[in-house]
Amino acid sequence: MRYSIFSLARQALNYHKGWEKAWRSPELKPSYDAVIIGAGGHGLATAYYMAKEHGMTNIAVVEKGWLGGGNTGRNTTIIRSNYLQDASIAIYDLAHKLYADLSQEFNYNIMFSPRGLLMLCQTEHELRGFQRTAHANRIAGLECEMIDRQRVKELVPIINDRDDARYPILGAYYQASGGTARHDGVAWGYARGADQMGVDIIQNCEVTGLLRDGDQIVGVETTRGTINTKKVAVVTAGHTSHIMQMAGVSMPIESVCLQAMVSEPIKPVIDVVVMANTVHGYVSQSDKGELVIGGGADAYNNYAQRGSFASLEHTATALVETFPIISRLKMMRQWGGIVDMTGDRSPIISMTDVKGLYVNGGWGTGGFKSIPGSGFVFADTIANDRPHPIAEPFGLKRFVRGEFIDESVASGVAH
Amino acid sequence: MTGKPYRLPDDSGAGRLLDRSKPLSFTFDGKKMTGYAGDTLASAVMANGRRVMGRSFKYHRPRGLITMGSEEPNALVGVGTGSRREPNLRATQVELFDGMTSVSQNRWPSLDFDVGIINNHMSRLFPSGFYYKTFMWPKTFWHKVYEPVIRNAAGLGVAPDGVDPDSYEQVHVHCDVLVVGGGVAGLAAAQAAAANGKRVMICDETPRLGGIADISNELIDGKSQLDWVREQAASLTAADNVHVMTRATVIGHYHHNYLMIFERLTDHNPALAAAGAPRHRLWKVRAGKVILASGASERTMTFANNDRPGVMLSSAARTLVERYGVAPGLMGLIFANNDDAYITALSLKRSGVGIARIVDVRENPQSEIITAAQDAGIETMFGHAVAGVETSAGGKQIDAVKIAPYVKGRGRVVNEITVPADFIAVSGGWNPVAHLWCHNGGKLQWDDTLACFKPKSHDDDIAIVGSANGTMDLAGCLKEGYAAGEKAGGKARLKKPRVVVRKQAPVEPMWFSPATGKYNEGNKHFIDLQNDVTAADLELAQREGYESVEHTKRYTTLGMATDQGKNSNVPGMGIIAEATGKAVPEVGTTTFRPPYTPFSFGAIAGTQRGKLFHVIRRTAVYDWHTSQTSVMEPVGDWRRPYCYPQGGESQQDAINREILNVRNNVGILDASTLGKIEIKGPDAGEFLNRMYTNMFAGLKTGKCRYGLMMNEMGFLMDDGVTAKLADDHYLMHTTSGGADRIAAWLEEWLQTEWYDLKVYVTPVTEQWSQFAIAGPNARKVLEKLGSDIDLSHEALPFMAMATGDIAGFPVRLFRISFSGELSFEVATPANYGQDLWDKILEAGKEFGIAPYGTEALHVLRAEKGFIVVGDETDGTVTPHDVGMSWAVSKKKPDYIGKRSLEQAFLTEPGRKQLVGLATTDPNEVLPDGAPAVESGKLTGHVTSSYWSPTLKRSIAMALVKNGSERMGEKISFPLADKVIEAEIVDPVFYDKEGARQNV
Amino acid sequence: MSDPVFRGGLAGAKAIDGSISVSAIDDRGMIDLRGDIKDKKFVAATKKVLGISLPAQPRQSVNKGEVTALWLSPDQWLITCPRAKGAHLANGLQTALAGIHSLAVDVSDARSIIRLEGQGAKEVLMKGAPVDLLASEYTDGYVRRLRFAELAAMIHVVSSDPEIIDLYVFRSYAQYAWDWLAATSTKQSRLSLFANQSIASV
Amino acid sequence: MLEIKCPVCGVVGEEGDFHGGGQAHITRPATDNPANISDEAQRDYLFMRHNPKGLHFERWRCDRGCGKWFHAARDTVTNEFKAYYSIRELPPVELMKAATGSWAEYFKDKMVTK
Repeated sequence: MRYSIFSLARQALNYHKGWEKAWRSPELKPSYDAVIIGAGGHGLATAYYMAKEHGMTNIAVVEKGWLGGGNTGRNTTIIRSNYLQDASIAIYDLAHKLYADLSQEFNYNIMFSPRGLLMLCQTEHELRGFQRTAHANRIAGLECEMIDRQRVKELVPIINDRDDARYPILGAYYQASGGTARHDGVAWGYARGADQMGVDIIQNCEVTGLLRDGDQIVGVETTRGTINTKKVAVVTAGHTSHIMQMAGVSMPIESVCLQAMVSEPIKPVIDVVVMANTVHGYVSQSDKGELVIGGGADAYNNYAQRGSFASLEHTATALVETFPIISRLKMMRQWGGIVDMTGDRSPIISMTDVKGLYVNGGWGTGGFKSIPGSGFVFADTIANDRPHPIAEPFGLKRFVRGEFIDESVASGVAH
Repeated sequence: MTGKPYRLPDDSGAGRLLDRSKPLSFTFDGKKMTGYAGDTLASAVMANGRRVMGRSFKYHRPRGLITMGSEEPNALVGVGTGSRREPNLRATQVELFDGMTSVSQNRWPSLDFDVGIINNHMSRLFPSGFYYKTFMWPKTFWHKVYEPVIRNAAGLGVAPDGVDPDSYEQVHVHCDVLVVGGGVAGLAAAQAAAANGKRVMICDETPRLGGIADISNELIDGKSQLDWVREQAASLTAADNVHVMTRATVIGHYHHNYLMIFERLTDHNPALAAAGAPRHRLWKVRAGKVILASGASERTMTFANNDRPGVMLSSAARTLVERYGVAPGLMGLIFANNDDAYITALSLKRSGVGIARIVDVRENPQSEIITAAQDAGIETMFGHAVAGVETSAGGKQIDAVKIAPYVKGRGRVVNEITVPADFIAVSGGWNPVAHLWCHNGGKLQWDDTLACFKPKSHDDDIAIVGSANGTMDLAGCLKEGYAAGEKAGGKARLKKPRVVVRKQAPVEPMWFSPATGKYNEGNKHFIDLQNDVTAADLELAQREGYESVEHTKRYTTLGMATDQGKNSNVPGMGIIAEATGKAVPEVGTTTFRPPYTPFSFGAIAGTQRGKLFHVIRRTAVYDWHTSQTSVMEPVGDWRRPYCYPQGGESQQDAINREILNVRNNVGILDASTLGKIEIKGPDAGEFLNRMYTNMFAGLKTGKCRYGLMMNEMGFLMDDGVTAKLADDHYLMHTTSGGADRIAAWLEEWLQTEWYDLKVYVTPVTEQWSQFAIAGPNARKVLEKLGSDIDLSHEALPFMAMATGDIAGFPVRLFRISFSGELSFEVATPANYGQDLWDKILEAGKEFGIAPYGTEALHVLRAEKGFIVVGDETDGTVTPHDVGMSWAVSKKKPDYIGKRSLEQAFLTEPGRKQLVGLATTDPNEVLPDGAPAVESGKLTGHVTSSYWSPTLKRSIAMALVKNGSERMGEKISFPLADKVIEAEIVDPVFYDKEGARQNV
Repeated sequence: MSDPVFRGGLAGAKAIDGSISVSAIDDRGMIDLRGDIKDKKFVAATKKVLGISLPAQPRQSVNKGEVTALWLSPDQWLITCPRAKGAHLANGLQTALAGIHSLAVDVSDARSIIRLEGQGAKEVLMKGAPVDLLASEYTDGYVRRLRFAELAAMIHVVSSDPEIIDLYVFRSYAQYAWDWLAATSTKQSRLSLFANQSIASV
Repeated sequence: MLEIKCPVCGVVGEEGDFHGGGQAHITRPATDNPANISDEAQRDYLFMRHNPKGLHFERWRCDRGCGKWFHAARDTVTNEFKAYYSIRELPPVELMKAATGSWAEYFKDKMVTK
């Protein structure tokens, strides 16, 4: 059923009784050409592109809970591609470009909003780091620019631009095409798209085992039965180690709690997305009027989806200093998501030593913005059983070779 | 009934909290109004005849208050002006003070006439999730056209202007037992817990203890509950092991019984804030045990247009009358499915408020209180439900209530009657306030009898008592309170009160009252009042497959409003259950995240704002620096002078002057921030061998050596000069930013890996002021100051050190140089630092001494091709990459990072290597980070780039692919507006032989 | 040349007129001492120079005359004495400990000491330190390293009645700690805990 | 915000007073065997981590207290600390037995020596 203002009007006459299900609730079949574990954004995007680009429609996406209920529904919805390293630029730029057309492609409004994103420069060191990134991005063809304090103030009128601030605003790195999208909409859009092409999305189906025959993956055990398949893709952000261990594969990953919070809704005060790396916080205002605030991760392994007040406090304190009006606003809700942190803080999109077992995880704090690109190259990797060129640098073998993709070098963090 | 005064007369007996001798004046939406001391803003506005206090989020429908406290979803207001304005306060919670300025929200141009109401008239086009289905064409219109309109219409209150003038603070407290909630159960728990001397805290969100004791009718020990509460409150506040707090909300329960209490100190009396008292205080409490006595909150019931001003909870109506002497209206109707509403009926009747009748969905309920109501002459109507309301004045005024026989599950209404009334007090049962129970993982379970979720299990040392635990009778609340208190504080010898147990008729859940006409069509049955989520929206979500309760919530925004589902979660799940034919627990369970109620970010920041936001570390000469220059540079947490412009000089001119002065005369630099670590023990040499890439074993006492440190991944992490003080004793210098990190790094290796090594490490950075005196005249300056150290090149050659005395100051003197000039670094205890600095400047005057800042330092070192860790390196760079293979020992069997240096990628040919760059145009200074591009690919970047006044040309260093083998090649750096060409050269630009420093 | 002019880390700090007395102490000598408390030679040598036995128990201090030894760690102590004696005592320790695995460093200038006096001193500290200062162990002579206002700090309870607590912070952080205390010890923000409460409203 | 106890000095303090040091019981191959460490062994040492849901073993430092490192066993789901023990020791035997997944594998042949 196509969505449009006309279909809305038609349905309104009938008190909206004619709407069909956004996706099916199919029964699990005993075998599939491929099984994707995890119906988050990345897993659903992978299924969508496997069906769309590679004609693989006899596939299942199995999900422990409800689709889009993990980190896809818990992030701060920021989209940007202004990374430093070539490998990162490639995948985030692909994602960014795909994002721009998703609403029309899905016939489902994901509310992609390129409202502009700026990363503040608050120390000379940070300024130099972003200058380097700016040059690298320009060479890569991204439209980004360094802007001065005056321009920052114009874009973010509520910013503390005092000279005597502890961390004065020296400028910012601005990506006008960066922005946000509606996180649930992305998951639901991919789900609807994949479902329409015949992909079975099986919710409330927890994976309890991965079956191997020697070096070959042969099936998945779930709470709803065993599935025979020769291809299994693990896309379970936050739980990658746990699932991979079922196939006897260890991962260079630790899972930690990343926190976020929102304020009560207020009338618009900030139109762009602002990231302040020196003081560790980022903020944007949602269409409902809430300030959406992202902060740091706890320093210890945690699967509780509840973080420490300390890391939240650190972020909120930084934002009160950076945006003084926040002081008299109120924090309405906080939450945590479990993210996979790899050794170099860059993701893993990889084949494994087990034939037919593929893994996509370790996105750390960058998962949401990469969903379309990640799904696209991972689908290609699975369909062709070889790494997509954009996925290749993110392979597991980089940890043996020492060929890390270290983005923290760009954020001005001295090692 | 807009415009009619609702204040009950003094002789009605109503209005317990009012002090009618103290009138207060205030404004609401610019209109001057009067209330009394003791009023809330909500009660005062109502007393002035105004029932509409806000507009809803999506449809802009007029709304009045519905609750009595912090869970209020409708009556949200802004209080204060300018930088003291606070949006989104619950009028039901705001204590009135004289001169208060308040405004309603989310309306334009006014509360009574809001153009946003157009949304209500077009609401059939805006079902839940409509925005996912439209606004997609043309492609750019979402961001450029639709979204800006939506954004401007959304949001609630208006943020304050500028910087908050008030202060905030935090306090860390430990206690044995924290009791949350000062109602009857909480007071009993606190009494018992404190009986044996345990440290007990009890706090309540409201300005007073007692919970709803004052609006309850049962007796404790034959006394009114209020009297009993007064006695308990007095005895607890008098006890020296109990801390009693009011206006204090526990907003979160975190790991290991860590709780946050949000205390409001001055909001009720701004004079206190003006006098300097902190506005809010966040208490960070580590409690041994926690007892939750957070009470229960009443549920509304769902009927058509159940959001109209005048529809309120039964408890809110009772509170208005009993505490504030305000009638909810002139003639009311009570709509209930449980006994509690009968207390309201009696209370209202007693105070002279008209009651048309009680409509009870239960078929034939029997209990003492029902009989009492009937005996008082109140008409009751069982087995019926309110089906809707008749309104006027654009929905702002209720004229009559539609009542129909109620049969569960039946879609159509028959035999409807209409009763005139202007308000409805609704009671749909009570939900335990178990939010804090859930914050750290406590589980809930569905209770069929009470029709609510109540606490089940928890991993922490936390108990929950009273109505928060689903125990809805007074005797049970007291019993659980005392029991939990004793469990936490030990057996208590307390006289426990007697309560006559009164039997109640059971509650009968009713999630949905059908309206006249076709089932649910065209009528709005509101579930989430603030977000305008209707029963139809929830059904639509089911129809479209957003079946999981989490999907439903996200699709419809149910429970996402500022009350965070306090009013809507359970009724919403009830509706979903009915719509899908499931039992409520099958639909899903509900959970709650912090905070319990929204609280100020100011309280989270506490004292840490402005100059206390983050520390600035100061060297002993800091005040002198800031008296000379305002150009300070953050280096880690330190602030260091960047340069010292004089008499209108530009920064660049100052830097050039400082550099040339070092090259030609002598300069002085405050290098106190450099990390200094003493390392001593029989294995100290071996330890250094393992920490540094290069060899330290052969170093002689009194000599210094430059060392490189890698992390275990083989990447550079720090560098510095280490001096050997004695056979088993070294002094290590680190980078300024690395001092603490490296000290911890050394300790970590000694404690966790190489604990067999006998080595002690003590950081001494803070002990010393250290100054670099650099330039051809450096020795002359020191000689003039006078020293017992032989300063000659022969006695103290380059890379030697000595201990002694200069100008009467105890010093350590190092012949080390980061500028390439003859250079001494002199260290003296920090408290003498300023005086030594002054004396050096004085003595150096005749030799042309001048201070130089960090930028001159950087240019001086770049001219010499010295790297700065963090500039030339970025965490992916090995010693080989920066041309320092000479400092990487091949002999030592092991040191940190050695093995990783052999990983494939780190040994690959063609890595980026450090080179110097000489731009073809010597006047062209490459920007930092400029990209080297070859055949369209990025093959390197500039790491440092400066104008060298010494060489009168630009110099730069860069990491370039295979750079060290490409000396003499030209390479281009395309910028946004031009291309800069440069020749790859040796990174040492000046005095390659090192002759100048070795004199 | 004249004698070096002494200027402590809080020389420029403005006086605080608050709910308790806050003052800077800068006439103290301090030695950071590391060694093995199980090594009899170490124990004997230090006792000979200092005249006291080093406290072996966590968070204790030992005082005799002008010398106090504060426990920092199982193998680390801070020795305090009048400033004039600091260098002498440090030299004495270094000499006596020759050949014994140890490290004694004069750190008299590395820290600033802020003395808090008067009833409510603990409550002021509680606004910056996440430890249970009301616990009974915080009595005369008690020492604890802790986090105060995000800084590495140490407190020494000089006297519990009357309340006198010395707060040690590293020199470069001293001004920040002082400013923090000025902000949190105002008369308007005085905090009463567990006693001295007015009767709660009902 | 965890509450942590240092087994060295006995102090009980807030998470912020301690420094988390990641997974415990990682053997540094180069210390014992500077030569002949395979690339894979070095990778395992640097990056491969047990990352269990449940009982986990990790390192902490009493950062603002006595400065000493120690070991702790913690449940990563409930965050309950099960034991604190010396930085030089393996966990108590009962906890080694309680370990699951790759930790159980790791402790399999280590329980006898304790």
